[in-house]
Amino acid sequence: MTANLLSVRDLKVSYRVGNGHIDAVDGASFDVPRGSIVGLVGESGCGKTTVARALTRVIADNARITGGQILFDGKDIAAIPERQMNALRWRDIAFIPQSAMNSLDPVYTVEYQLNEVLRRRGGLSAREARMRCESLFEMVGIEKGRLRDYPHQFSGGMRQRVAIALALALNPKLVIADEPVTALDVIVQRQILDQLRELQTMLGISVILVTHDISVVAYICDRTVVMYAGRVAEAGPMAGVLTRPAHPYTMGLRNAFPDLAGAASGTLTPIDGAPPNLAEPPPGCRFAPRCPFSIEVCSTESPPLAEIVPDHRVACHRASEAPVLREIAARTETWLAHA
Amino acid sequence: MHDLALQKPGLVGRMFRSLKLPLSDPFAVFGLAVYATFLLTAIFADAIAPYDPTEILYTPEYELASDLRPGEQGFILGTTSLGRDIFSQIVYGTRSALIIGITAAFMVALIGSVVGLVSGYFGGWVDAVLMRLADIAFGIPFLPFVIVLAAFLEPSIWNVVLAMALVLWRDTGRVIRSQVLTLRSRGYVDAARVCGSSDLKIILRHIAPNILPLSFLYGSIAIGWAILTEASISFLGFGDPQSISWGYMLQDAFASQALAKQAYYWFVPPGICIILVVSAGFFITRGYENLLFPKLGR
Amino acid sequence: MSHLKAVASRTLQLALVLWAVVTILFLMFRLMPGNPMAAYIDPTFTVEQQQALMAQFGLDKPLWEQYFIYLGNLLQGELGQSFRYREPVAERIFALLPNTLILTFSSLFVAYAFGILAGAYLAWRRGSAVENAAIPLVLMTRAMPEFWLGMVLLAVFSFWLGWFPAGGTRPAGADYDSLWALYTSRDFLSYLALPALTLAIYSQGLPLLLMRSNMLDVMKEDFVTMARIKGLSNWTVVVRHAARNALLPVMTSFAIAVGYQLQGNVVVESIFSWPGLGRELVNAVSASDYPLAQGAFLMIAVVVILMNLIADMLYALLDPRISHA
Amino acid sequence: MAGTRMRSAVTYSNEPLVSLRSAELHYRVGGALSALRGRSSVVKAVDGVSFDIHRGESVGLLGESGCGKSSIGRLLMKLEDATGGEIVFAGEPISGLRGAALKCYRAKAQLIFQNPFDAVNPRFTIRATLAEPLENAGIPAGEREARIIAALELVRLPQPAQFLDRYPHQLSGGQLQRVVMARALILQPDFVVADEPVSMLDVSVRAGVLNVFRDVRDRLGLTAIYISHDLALVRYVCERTIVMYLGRIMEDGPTEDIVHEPLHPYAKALVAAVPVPHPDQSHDPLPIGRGAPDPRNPPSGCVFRDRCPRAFDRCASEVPQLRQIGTRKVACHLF
Repeated sequence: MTANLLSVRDLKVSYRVGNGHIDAVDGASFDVPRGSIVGLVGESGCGKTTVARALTRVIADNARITGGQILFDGKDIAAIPERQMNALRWRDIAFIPQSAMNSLDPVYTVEYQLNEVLRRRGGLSAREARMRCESLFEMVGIEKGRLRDYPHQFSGGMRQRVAIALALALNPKLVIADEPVTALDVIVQRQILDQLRELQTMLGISVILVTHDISVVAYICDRTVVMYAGRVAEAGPMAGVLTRPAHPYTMGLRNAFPDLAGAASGTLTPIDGAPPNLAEPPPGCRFAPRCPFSIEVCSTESPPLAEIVPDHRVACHRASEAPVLREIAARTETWLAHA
Repeated sequence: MHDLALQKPGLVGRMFRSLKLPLSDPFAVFGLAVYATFLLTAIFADAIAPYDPTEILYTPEYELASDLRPGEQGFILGTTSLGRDIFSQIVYGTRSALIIGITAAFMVALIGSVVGLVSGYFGGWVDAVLMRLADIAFGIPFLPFVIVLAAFLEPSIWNVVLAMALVLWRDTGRVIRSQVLTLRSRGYVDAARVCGSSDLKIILRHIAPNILPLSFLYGSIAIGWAILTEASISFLGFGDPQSISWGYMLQDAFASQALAKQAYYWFVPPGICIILVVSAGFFITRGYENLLFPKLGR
Repeated sequence: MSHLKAVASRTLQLALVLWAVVTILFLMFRLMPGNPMAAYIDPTFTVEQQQALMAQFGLDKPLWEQYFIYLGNLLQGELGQSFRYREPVAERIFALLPNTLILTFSSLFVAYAFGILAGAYLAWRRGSAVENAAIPLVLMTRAMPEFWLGMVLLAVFSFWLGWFPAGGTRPAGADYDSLWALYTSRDFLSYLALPALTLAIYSQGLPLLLMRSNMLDVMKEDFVTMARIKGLSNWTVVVRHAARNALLPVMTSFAIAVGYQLQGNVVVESIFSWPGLGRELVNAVSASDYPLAQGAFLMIAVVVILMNLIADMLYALLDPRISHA
Repeated sequence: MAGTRMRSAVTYSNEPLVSLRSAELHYRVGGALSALRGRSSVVKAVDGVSFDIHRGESVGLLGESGCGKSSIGRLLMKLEDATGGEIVFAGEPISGLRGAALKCYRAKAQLIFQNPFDAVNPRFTIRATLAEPLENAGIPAGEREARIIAALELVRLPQPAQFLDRYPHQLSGGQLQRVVMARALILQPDFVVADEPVSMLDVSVRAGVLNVFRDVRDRLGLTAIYISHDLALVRYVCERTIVMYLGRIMEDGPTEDIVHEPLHPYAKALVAAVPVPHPDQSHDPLPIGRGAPDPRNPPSGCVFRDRCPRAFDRCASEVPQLRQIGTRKVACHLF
């Protein structure tokens, strides 16, 4: 048994668009240790959701996994036949979608949809399934009387709890949660995150939490993987990455985020420009065009994802200078001068 | 407005562009080609048709040229029981078909679009009244309505157009209304109101251009409906006996025992023509749907 | 409870629509040019006789009075006397209604069964050669005049092959103990076959295209993707989730189709001499038998409006998002 | 343009620029046909809201979805008419504005939209989008180009001329949101409502748009309402915050006071729930019950009482009024 439940190595996913193709994920590597919550964070279009879906191998019709390995429990599930993969789905790898409203079939009761998984995929008898339904609802804090309700009869937060119950139905080893709280208001968001953390600890499962929100990562994750333009920029223990970021992009994000705990008079600093068009990505480091620290090599050579301190990896040519850059990056002028 | 117009082609060109003809869809192109062919046939009917469609013809032997098979005596598609040239009738039939189809479609698209625009944009009691009117129009059985109308009024091809204008705006109106409702909730419509644009300006600049393709789509469906309806009415004997239409030809054939005589050359060609014109409209429509609602996929 | 209220309010709305249609009908028949009695007044009648006849049908009273008499009569189910048959219109129409309904429903059942299956199949095979060939063909069937299709079928299967009779509902001189005996006889089925086939071929396009495009839409929904992520079998995903959801609007379109079909029947019944409402309407109009024409029209309108209501209710009933609001 | 309008923020007069007096916006949900789709009832999107905003003041409207904050924005923009109460702008009720007076109001009060991709017509170039308000205000065609460029410079869109003939889809979200701001500012308004202007933007560009907003507001001395669900953003732009819940005001006071010591139980929960981008933070359960506000079926008395950890009998029977407590106003029976 390896320490990591999941190891993604150099994963590539590309979409066919018109006559060309877009490499939405272009060589992503990260690990998910057993019993941990890993936050996959990045802005829209960075490839985080594509990675999440690629792990289930249920991807868009025009998408294809073009390279790399997905080692789940030591087995490369990117390479196994579809039948074997299907056997793993939901029993070992479950999924919590962003919008539970659209992800639950509107014409069936919640109980039917739980039963469907429990009986067809879990092989439970009708009686076992009923008991399991009730205990699942108890776990996520919904009265069991509501099992007979249809998805639209639940509020957004409740529906997300249903989605969690559904994901935990077959005791999976890994749960992938794709922006599970993005559509929710802050209060419900917090309550759902608390629930997720509690269940994760109780069941000892691993969770990959896809999000665009660093605060969500800060609140709940053990580790984080920061993605930018289809690649991993930085990965490591959450506290390390957030307090001592080593990639200029992560440093920039910190400055751009309003912080209620900070002083009132602080100034936010944007990262100038926009992420590159993935149909024609820039050569070298993809962040180089927006990076105040870019040097010549940045625009010619892709930086490798290298370990700078134990367990903390960064893809930056100037990673060794990180402590110095961090100080410079904390100043607003750094980013303005670049603009 | 002026500086906007300066950089763009003229009004006609712009309208044509905003119709977004689906030229990338092979079926739609086929449909447009069918339309073009029939349009040309209708315009040059006098030159194409060898005979007057109502003329009773005789063979060189001075016998009535009745029930001749295709090719016999040089009649391309044969003759009717009364000795009329079927091919010429087909050619002239395109005229009434297209006149009815295009005017009816224009009326339906125009009335439906105006109703949909007004109803959807202004809402409130205007909407309530117009939509109850649409409900009533939906409660009127269309074909029986045309029959009664045709029976009371002088027989004329315009009866069908009138009936369609009175009743069939309902479908177009409802669809366009719901489209307008979606458009009205778009931020840029609110933005136009906040920056002081009048209702009329908002309708003309921000909403109408977006529903034009939809009007055109429903117009092309209405062309088919009009032609089918005219054919049915003529077939039932409520048509205009003065004008040769495909429906009239079918009625003539049916009444003259063409079925028993196995005179397929007589009643099959008009049917094929109707199918071609009507399905041409459908094909164009389908091209549009792929264009307007690409999520439907192919 | 709110459901009952909603249904009641929709029913009320459609009752108003019915009233409007009834009024339009009245005005059409009274305000149109020509004396409605003209065809039935023998030129040899004296003026007194003519006036007596007018009075008998209530045509001598002012228009508004005629309107209220007409409304009052309608409420009592009284549709007047047929000019031609000299018998109550209501009786005649109710005798013909079953023929029309049998033709309509039998053809629609065939059309929907075929259309739903074929539509689902085509959605599943999207992009294939089969689909590319089938869709234009289906569109062509929608572009066919029904009566022309009837003519072709008659010419081939009746006049040429002689497999089916050319028209009517029963062989000449045949007599049956009851309507039930007639409707269940083999003869009746052979008479029904061609008109029903004609209508079915024409009608299958709607459910087919609707089912197909709904399926294609639903297949893109998140819950279908989720069903795949759950590792459910292809059959479960396609049938239990995609098809089940796609079927909803198709089912409600059935009710609407009944209404449309009833209008279309007018021509097909005439071709096959099928003694139904539509043919009666055509004959009555041709013979200027206004009470009968008016009655047949009204009956068709009632069914159309009723079917619109049923479509609404069916939708509310079948979709839990509405039935369990 | 900016120079002529430059005004110090000290023109605070006693008379408020904007006042809501028991403003109400009640919807009847569902007509006869849509009644089939659900029950028909009255939703009180805004239910008796009163506040004053003085010239030069920036106020944050804070609350969760369905609390009525956006509805207040729509009421102020006259996109919706109040079903009760009164909205006064510069001493004049806006409900009666018609024709020329309305046009005049439109030039003074402007809205910045949430979703920039929805707020501009995709068929229009940036030039045409920005020309529309100028046309409506009767600015001669010859002057428009210069005004457009000036407005784009004001929102710090670099090299504005290059954008004029582009279509919206050719711009990034951040650029487009600046165009939306430019449109709102081009007629030199006195009052601006910004409805979640950065919620659709990625974090890395958010800060840029927020900074432009803050900067322009200060330079032009604008009076502003900033609508948001995010207290951290409100705090960045507004000195005063109004917390709303189910159509009513719960608390109204200086932003810093609310951030550091919220009084109303709902405000307490909301402040505690704001996500913080730091590893070391409190993981205590929120002081609020589970469940979600149901605008169709609000509880009697205090609308928050069903989720309030400190609710008592009186909360069910009596609607708490907004009362002055120190620096702020609170609607709660505990005070």
